[in-house]
Amino acid sequence: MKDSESQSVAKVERKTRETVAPESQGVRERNPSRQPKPEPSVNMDELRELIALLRENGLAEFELEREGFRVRLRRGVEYDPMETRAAPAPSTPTEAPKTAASATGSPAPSHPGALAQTAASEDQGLHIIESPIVGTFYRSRSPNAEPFVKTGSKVEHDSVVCIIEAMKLMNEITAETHGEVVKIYVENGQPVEYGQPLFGIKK
Amino acid sequence: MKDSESQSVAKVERKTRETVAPESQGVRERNPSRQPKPEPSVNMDELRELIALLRENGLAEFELEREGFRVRLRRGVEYDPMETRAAPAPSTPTEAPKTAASATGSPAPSHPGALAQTAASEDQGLHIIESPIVGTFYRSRSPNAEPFVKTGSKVEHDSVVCIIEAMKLMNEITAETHGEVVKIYVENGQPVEYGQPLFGIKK
Amino acid sequence: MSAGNRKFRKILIANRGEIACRIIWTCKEMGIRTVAVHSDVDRDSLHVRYADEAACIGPAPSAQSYLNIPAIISTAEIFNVDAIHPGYGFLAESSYFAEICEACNIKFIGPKASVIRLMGDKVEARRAMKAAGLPITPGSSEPVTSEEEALQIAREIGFPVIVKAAAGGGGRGMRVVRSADELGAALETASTEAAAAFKDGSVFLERFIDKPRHIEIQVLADEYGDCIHLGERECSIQRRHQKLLEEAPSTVLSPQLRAEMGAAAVNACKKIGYSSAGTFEFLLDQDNKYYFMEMNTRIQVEHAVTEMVTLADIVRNQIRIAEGEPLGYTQDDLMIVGHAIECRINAENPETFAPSPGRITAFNLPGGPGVRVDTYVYAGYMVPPFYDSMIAKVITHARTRDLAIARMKRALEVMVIEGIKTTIPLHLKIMDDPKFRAGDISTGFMEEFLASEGQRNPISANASRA
Amino acid sequence: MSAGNRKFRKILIANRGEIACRIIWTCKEMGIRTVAVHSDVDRDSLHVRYADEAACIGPAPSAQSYLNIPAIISTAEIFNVDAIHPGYGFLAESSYFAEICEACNIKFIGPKASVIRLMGDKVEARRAMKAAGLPITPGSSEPVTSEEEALQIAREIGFPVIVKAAAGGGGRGMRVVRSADELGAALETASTEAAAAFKDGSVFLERFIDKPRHIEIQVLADEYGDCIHLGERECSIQRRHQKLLEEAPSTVLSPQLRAEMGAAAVNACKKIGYSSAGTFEFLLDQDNKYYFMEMNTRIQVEHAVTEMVTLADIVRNQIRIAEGEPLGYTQDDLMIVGHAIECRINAENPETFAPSPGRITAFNLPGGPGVRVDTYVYAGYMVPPFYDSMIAKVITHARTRDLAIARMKRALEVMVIEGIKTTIPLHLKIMDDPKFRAGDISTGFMEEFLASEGQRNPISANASRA
Repeated sequence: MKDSESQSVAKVERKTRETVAPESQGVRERNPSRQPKPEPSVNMDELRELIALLRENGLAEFELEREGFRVRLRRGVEYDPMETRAAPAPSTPTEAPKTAASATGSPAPSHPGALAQTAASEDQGLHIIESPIVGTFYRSRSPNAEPFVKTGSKVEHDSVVCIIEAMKLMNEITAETHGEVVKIYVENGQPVEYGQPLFGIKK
Repeated sequence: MKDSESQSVAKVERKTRETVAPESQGVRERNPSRQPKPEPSVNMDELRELIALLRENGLAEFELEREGFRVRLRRGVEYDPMETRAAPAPSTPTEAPKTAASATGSPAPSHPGALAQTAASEDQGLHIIESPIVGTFYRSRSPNAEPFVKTGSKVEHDSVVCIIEAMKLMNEITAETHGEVVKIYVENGQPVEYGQPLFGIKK
Repeated sequence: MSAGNRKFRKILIANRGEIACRIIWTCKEMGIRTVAVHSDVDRDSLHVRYADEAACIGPAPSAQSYLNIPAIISTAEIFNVDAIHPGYGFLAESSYFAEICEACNIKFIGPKASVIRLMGDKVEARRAMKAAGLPITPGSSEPVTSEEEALQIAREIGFPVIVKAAAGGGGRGMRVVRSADELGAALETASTEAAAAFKDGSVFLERFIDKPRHIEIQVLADEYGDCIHLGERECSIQRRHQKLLEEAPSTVLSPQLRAEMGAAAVNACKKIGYSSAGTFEFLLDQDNKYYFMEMNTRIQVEHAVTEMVTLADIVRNQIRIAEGEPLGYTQDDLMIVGHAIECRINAENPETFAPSPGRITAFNLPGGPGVRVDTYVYAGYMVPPFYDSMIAKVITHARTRDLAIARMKRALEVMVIEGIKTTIPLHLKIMDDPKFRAGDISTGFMEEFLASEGQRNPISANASRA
Repeated sequence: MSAGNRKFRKILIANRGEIACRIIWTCKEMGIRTVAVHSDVDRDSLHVRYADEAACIGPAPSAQSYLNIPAIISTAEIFNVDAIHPGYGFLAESSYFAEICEACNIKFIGPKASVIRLMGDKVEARRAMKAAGLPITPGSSEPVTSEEEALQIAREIGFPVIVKAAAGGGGRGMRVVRSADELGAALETASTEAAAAFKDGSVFLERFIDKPRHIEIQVLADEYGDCIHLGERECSIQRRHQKLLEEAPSTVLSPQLRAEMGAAAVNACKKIGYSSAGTFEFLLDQDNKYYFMEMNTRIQVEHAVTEMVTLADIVRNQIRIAEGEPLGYTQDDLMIVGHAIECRINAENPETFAPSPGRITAFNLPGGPGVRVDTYVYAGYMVPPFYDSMIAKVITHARTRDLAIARMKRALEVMVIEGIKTTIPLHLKIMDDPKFRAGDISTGFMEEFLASEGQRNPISANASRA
């Protein structure tokens, strides 16, 4: 593929945090209706009732299994500390091999083990546009062109905010919300991973 | 030594503790109401009852499994970080080799891994006389003699309350407090370990 | 590096779980940097921590992360890796993925794409292996097209026969047929299952061998036509065609039979131009006749038992071979010392086999002589519900099989995993089973074992009885 | 059981920590029930959980618990055990304790009390071993009684000499003397230190060997006069006479020298009526001449490296021998495969070596091929401040020393212990040290290593410089 395709522009489906994607957000997401699989045997009214029960009683989690049928509910409320904070993977004891710069000249970030730089806590309340794919982040259509957006730019749902290159495909990313760009988390030309915050939008 | 010394009486230094040893409660002592058995179907009323039980009893988590039916509840509020921080030794997954009676005919207690039977929580506030040594507990000076003390007996500092035999030495244990014997935790002739509660004294 | 000038500086591991950790461990020993890819629920996974670099490539479902070829290739290009190790499962036997790697000038650590494709089609593989001189079970060499054709073939090879999906694996699309009147219904269900599972409803027929052993031969082949075998693994302890426990060596293989089966596998490798590590799976009938079943063109879960008895590092050899190094061993270098057993510890209810994901609240591993544990979990880890339930492999090694069993038993007794259910209690029972201890096992072992345990196990019974 | 009718049903382990767990593991493999004793701070220790039965025998200080002979014997009698395994440290080399066990008809798993007593007195041991034909360093065969006598002896054997406590060990009561005018002061300090540490101020003189290697020979002897050796261990990496890291085999022992030292040790065992596992410690000078230093009449911390390269279970052999079984091996059965390294992981600051007790908040062990970890700690465990700081042993095994080093490095890199400080970073640095990698080591290695690390290490410097 390195040599095969010329640059083309594609549009990639993207999910933002506003419109919760039930499965894609993983364990740390907070949607209570995340897990139940709408199998024929599930009675939706019953489920609704279960959830109500959960909320009324301040339950965090509920699991039910029955002959191949299993329900598990977890309430979100707030960023659940037990999920990731309480027990992160133990950090490795030796930093040396991690911080050593790659000899390959790759654009690997200096703090590997996680490509993403996370949005700081002061950015809470902002709408975050996340990267829908792994790739390289570009703020403009070509090296000499103007950036699609800058801090202070107003964006609409269909405004292109950046391009993410993956396998030589240039994927236009649209805002899918409206508001003002107040944060840009990624440098031009930097690699980004799935779910990495790109822009902070103030509505 | 088994054959060497005749029985003699010695006095052993002893430490007592005013308050009940909380750590002696052990991992397995969780809540007795943990495993009720409702019907193998989802019955909302029953579920409601379960949850009420959970709340009333301050349970954090509840799990029930029975013939392909499984329920698990967890109360929200607090995830106890102490659960992992103050983790006791993990209990061994196989109970079989532990509960099997010893083939040796030894006087080993039926629940090995811990000789001591612990003082229940209702005994809090009592002064506990603990065993100062490992040995065999005797309530009287000889098989036919009267016990040194019974429930209801009044004791003074220098009252002998029992004998602990170790290596053929008969060690007299004195109360070293005064009050009324309200609990006797150990059966006559039973082995005891260091620190094991022997008597509960009400002052 | 002697040949090829292909020494790797950096490898991407397109996998997760224990095998991703396993590959990273060897890369570290070889001084090769590693790149982990992971789904967003796997951020706290140890393979992410152990790797020098890592990227989140998608959400939890495998199709959007660990099977997401564009995301993996993108990551490989961004991090400028020299090679990709696919582990097992996921993309390990995808000839398409191997082809894309080749097209992108990224070395796929495994055999050539064309060889993967050949061995991935069961009918084609049987044909090729028959041509290469391996004994195969009598049966149709082409997918059957009608019930009439099937009936004729079944009469030729003799009942009982087994109907198998051409694209299959894992027991799906398989039915044993004991008489002509069962055949029509079996063909239909097998084909339907195969179509649902593999998007290919083709099925073929084979003679059904009663109570066979599953014996497999591990091979190592370089890119210059050199090949050796590392002896066999006994993998008969299976439930629903999923291996639970493996051993090396097998109690029933004489040195002569080992040499014969090994030579047959090595010869077949040379015929098809195989390179990298690979496994030939055979059925061994009760007369010790062996029949080729299929070839796995990747590292296997159970490779560790072979490593224990040979002191070889199979992953290291995979990487060395992919670097273009010659094999460097001859068959005479093979030394098999003692006996090794592996138990797969799954996050499952040990009685119902229902998955048991969740948070591990207490975790303790066995140590001491002759014990190896490959795992990616730890105290506090949340076992996600999205992937394979295997969370650890416990391997014991000792001078004799009896000692290896005693060692496994004590290792499992002192192993602590709390917060989720695991198959440890099941393995403990197997260790005490008189038939297992006597080495009297076959692929029917677990069914009998579970029946005698008073377990209902309808799906397994269904799969192998009718 | 062939001989003695002494098969054990139940063993009490008079120890704690990893060695107590290690012994329980083997007992479980042998089908022997176990009784743990523990102090009251060790209630949550794994050896308590793993044992079939357990008793708290006293408060935290060792003198009142793990050294409390009446409490241990009481427990043994209450639980009706057949034998006591003392592990290492604590009562392992107490001839008094061995005698009491004998008097109580409880088998002490170790050599006879009289042999322990003989080898426990350094002057007596030297005399006995000299008589048994072992080369010893030139020196006084009796404690020196005056400075004049010491000076005369020193002139005979030639400076530099070393002053050593007769009852000593662990570097206390030791002084190197390079000239006559230093002798008086050295005698006085050494004697004072010895009196304080061992309640015995006797000291003797020996020729000081510059930059020797510490090489030890593992032996196994039964009660019928049969004895073999299991090759050597290289234990030169020490700080303040405490071993940090051990290997097997040594890079400098030729097969001839191994056979010669082994035969000398076996011969000495036979002369003194030794039974059980034991270790002969030698100094090896730069001309590969060896001198007997002392014998350890017990299992050693570093026994695991020998187990890795020989596939022997030394604890099992200790128990078998104590059961009255004949050895069952001849010297020809010895097979040394590959190379093994052990790193002792201590709960210590890796720079200052200050103890670092406390709660372990995260814990992860390395797995994969050729890695063994013996430990008694776990995530959530509180390392108590009362006992030895060693919390784990990491042992790696591979075909070559280079691979064993690479494997150790990656094992330590993926090993996670949080909440306390450990010596893992120190070992990682040693693994990268060019001299270590070249096998260019001596008992002076750590001093130079720490000096080049810019560490001040006054006590160690003091002990070996004068």
